[in-house]
Amino acid sequence: MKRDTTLLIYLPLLVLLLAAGPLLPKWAGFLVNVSLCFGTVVLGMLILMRTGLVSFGQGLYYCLGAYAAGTLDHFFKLSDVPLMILCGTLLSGLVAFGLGFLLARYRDIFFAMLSMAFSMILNGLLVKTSELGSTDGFNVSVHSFAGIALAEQSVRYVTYSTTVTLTVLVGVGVHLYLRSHLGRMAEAVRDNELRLEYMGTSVKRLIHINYVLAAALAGMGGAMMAVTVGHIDPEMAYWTTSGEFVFIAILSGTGSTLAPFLGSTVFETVRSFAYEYSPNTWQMTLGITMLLVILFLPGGLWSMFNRQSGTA
Amino acid sequence: MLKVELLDVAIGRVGILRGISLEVGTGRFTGLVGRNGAGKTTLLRAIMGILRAQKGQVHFDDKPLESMPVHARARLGIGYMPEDRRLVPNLSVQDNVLIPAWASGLQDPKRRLEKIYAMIPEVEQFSGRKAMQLSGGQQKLVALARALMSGTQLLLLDEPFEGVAPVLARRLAEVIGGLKQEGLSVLITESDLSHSEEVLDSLYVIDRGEVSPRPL
Amino acid sequence: MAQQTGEFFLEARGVNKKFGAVTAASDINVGITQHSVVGLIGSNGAGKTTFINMVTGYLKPSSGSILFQGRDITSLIPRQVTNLGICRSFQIPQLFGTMTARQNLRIPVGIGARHPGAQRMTDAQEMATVAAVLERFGLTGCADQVSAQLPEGTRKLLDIAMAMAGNPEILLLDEPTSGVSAEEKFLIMDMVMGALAASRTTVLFVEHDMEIVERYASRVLAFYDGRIIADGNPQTVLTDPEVRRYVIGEHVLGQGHAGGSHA
Amino acid sequence: MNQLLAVIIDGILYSSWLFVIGVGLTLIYGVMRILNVAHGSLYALGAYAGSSLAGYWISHGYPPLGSYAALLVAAILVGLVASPIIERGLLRLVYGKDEVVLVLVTYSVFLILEDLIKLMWGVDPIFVPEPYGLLGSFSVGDLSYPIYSLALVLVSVLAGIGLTYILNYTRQGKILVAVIHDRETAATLGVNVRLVYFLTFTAGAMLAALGGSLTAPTISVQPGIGVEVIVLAFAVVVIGGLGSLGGAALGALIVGMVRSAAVHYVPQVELFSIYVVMALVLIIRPKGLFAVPEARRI
Repeated sequence: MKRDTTLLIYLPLLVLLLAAGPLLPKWAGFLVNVSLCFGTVVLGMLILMRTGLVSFGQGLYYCLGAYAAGTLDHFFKLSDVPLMILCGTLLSGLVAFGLGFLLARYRDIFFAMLSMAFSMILNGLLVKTSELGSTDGFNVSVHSFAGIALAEQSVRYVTYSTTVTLTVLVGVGVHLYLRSHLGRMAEAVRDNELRLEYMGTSVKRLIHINYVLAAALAGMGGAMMAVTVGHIDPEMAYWTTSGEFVFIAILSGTGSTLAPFLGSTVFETVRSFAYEYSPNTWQMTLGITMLLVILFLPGGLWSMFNRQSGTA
Repeated sequence: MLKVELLDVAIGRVGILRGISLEVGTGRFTGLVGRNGAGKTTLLRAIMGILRAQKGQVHFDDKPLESMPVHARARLGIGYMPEDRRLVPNLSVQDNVLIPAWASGLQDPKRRLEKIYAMIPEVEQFSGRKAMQLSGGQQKLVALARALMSGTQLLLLDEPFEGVAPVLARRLAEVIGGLKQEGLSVLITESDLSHSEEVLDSLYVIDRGEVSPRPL
Repeated sequence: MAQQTGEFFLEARGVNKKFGAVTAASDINVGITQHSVVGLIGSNGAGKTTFINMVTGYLKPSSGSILFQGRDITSLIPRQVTNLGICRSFQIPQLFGTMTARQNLRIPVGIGARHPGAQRMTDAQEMATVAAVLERFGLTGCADQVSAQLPEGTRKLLDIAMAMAGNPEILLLDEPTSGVSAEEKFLIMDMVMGALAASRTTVLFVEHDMEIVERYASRVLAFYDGRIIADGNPQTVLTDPEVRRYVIGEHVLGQGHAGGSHA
Repeated sequence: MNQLLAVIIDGILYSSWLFVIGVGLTLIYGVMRILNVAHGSLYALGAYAGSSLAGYWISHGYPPLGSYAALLVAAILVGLVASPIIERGLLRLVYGKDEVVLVLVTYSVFLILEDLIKLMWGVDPIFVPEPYGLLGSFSVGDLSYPIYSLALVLVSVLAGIGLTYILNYTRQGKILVAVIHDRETAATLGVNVRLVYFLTFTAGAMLAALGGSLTAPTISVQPGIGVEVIVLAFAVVVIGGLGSLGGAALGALIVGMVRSAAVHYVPQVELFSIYVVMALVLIIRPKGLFAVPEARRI
């Protein structure tokens, strides 16, 4: 058996990112923070992709998580960071638990399309709900951390370190999950459903479980994004947002739980710089990057580090 | 006509054929006999170019086929009749038979069609029906007719008698036997020799991916 | 065929299966006793795989019923049938293609260890069990190779080993030696039968190779056109004139029974 | 009564538009098994090329009726230029990869084309309404519609009938049917599948561009018009059952009518009514209305 080095990377990464937080220039800290939020959503996609499914509607849960967090602040004045993130995660997980009964029956392009339809429905609902700001969405502010009131100037570092800590925790959690029996079964679903059924296992149940996990992570990413950026809008459920998640997932590769974070950081960096230096061609830059990865690194960026095998 | 030399074929990483050598002489009927899974279909598919060979050569009329795409091989005059018929279910029988002529821009498809109908009158009888309305045996006849449309030089017939009622199988054997007068070269696979033995000029046996000649 | 009830381990009663106009099984009545090793022979499309598919719940008979230990299992799906102790292997190996042989086997071993009532295993115990199975089937050497890249014979063995890892009451093997070289065919069967000897597991296997059937089966069912046309011990069935004509074919070459038939 | 009439007429007009943008997508999917995200960009390219060409024509004082020909020529040009680059230059390299990877490839093409359009035409809206007003209008009851809006109805009917005719009654069409059913066997019959793919993609791209160029006079052409079109076309095609021509027609009709009804009766739900229909259809018929049955595995 190969030694599991991934866990050994997570701890120094946590320490490094936490320590770097106050030192990084504002834009860089923001970039890392946003990348980690995206990375968390894509980490959920990675779980789904291990079962062979790709959702073109992960924006549904990303947006739900963000709006759950935002609503807490907006309507209930409960602008507490961990509470908001927890609610976002739970709401998305709960909705996915319901929809999962339906979606677990679908595969391939039809799974992708049905998930997209659901996320577009949410997008349409939000756009038409003036109480939630319609197309413009609304601002989200943060005032406390686990009941402790926050000073104005400390908010940014608190959200940053919360994001970093949570991200590393779920990264480790998902890593352990994928190494567990249940996680291995997820991969078996992708490889051969028929065989699994012939081993006495319900493939539908397995997919359902992974679907809920993926959604909860998307909700968590959305909620973290809401507290990080301080603004949410229905665009989060639009198909292009979901498309970006698929984009990052393919860019990253599914070889490791670290891959989504690498991928989202590369994605955000390319996007920020391309947007900064050539606002009219940043999409083109992303498109070309993607094509190059698909053509020359079919296993995603992560395959550069892990040439020999695809172990989790 | 057709010469296969030391051919190795794998599907994925799984080696199916090993060092296959075989020859079909001009105007000769050659049999390839072996049970299910021995590699008969794989060999015919490799000759047609559907599967890529890892090693070895296939020559047709002394022309190497390796770098030739599938459709170009068919246009050399090779007709292929797959074991599972593979007709286009929602096209008429006549359309099915004519597709090779249309695809290769044959000069006078009507004349060739009439000739084929003369050889297999049954096909003309149900020429207006959709392929999916035919029984398995009838479909075999149509698949043979279709193979004859492009197969002006060489026919590759994969298990033509498989899964066909005995009466129809005899009829198929009769039709195939009649092709001798056309000067066609034919490679027939079968799991035993019960139907093709009379028409064969030479025989190979294939077992577990290896081929050896066998006297008749 | 006798229509006894209750005393068979596995039983098919009046089973028919139609695909549109095609009859794949017609009035199959057969009872299998526990601990027997039954060979299923017949040409392509005679209904052997259809029979296995119906027993394991992949296909539903058009009419008739299938009983296991007296219980009607006709309407169960593969997962439920498997959980009753009926496992199968496949003509085309059904593996987890991106996983190594070891990882492949770990799935059924892990599932088995989590069955209600089964003894829970630690990770180390699971790995040890997997290693033991690999050892028994001579797969240790390629245990850490990705299964899609293994040679066909090895894949076949792995496929069977995975079916057996569920410790079945009945094992159904669909052409265990097809696509396997001549040297390997007895090797595979010896390993499988050897591993099953202690538990005296009931086995049904589909096979085209009459040498295999003769050597390993205690009873042979000959299928033709969806029906069972002969049933009995190998000597009787394989010399039956109808079987020789329809199933084996008088002109078979390259098989044990072809003897001097190419005259 | 009048409102119902309006719903039906609007529904038909909208359905026609949806069919024109959906039919090319379903054609490409049916033959090549690629869900082409860049379809929306081809639509946008058609719109830009159409308004540029028609605008040029009109501003140079040529007879205004010729602007219709300009719209048509623009669509054909887009197809002729885009197809060799996208299909021959790129898609050819990725055939055989996962369906999802193919979607991502075309998604990348979409991203690239979106910016390419901005580079070529700038970000300011372009408005060439002349062809729209030129033909005057007709009235049904007391409702008045511009005659130009019938153009899309005409094109969609022609495209539908034309493709049905080609597939059922011409040699080329029957060859296409053979490729759709089983490309491998088609190749063994001498069919040059590569060429068929190229021609199919060209035709699909032209149809997308035609949808765009014909719509151009009725809207202000600006960046981002292709984005919405993509999901609408997806919805239409998925509802119908991917790759089915009749399915695309029925899908367009259902979506068009539902949206039209929503606009008139419950405008709040207009935006997402289409996706509700899409979800409902998929829930009831998991592979769309005209799904192709699949083969057995063992």
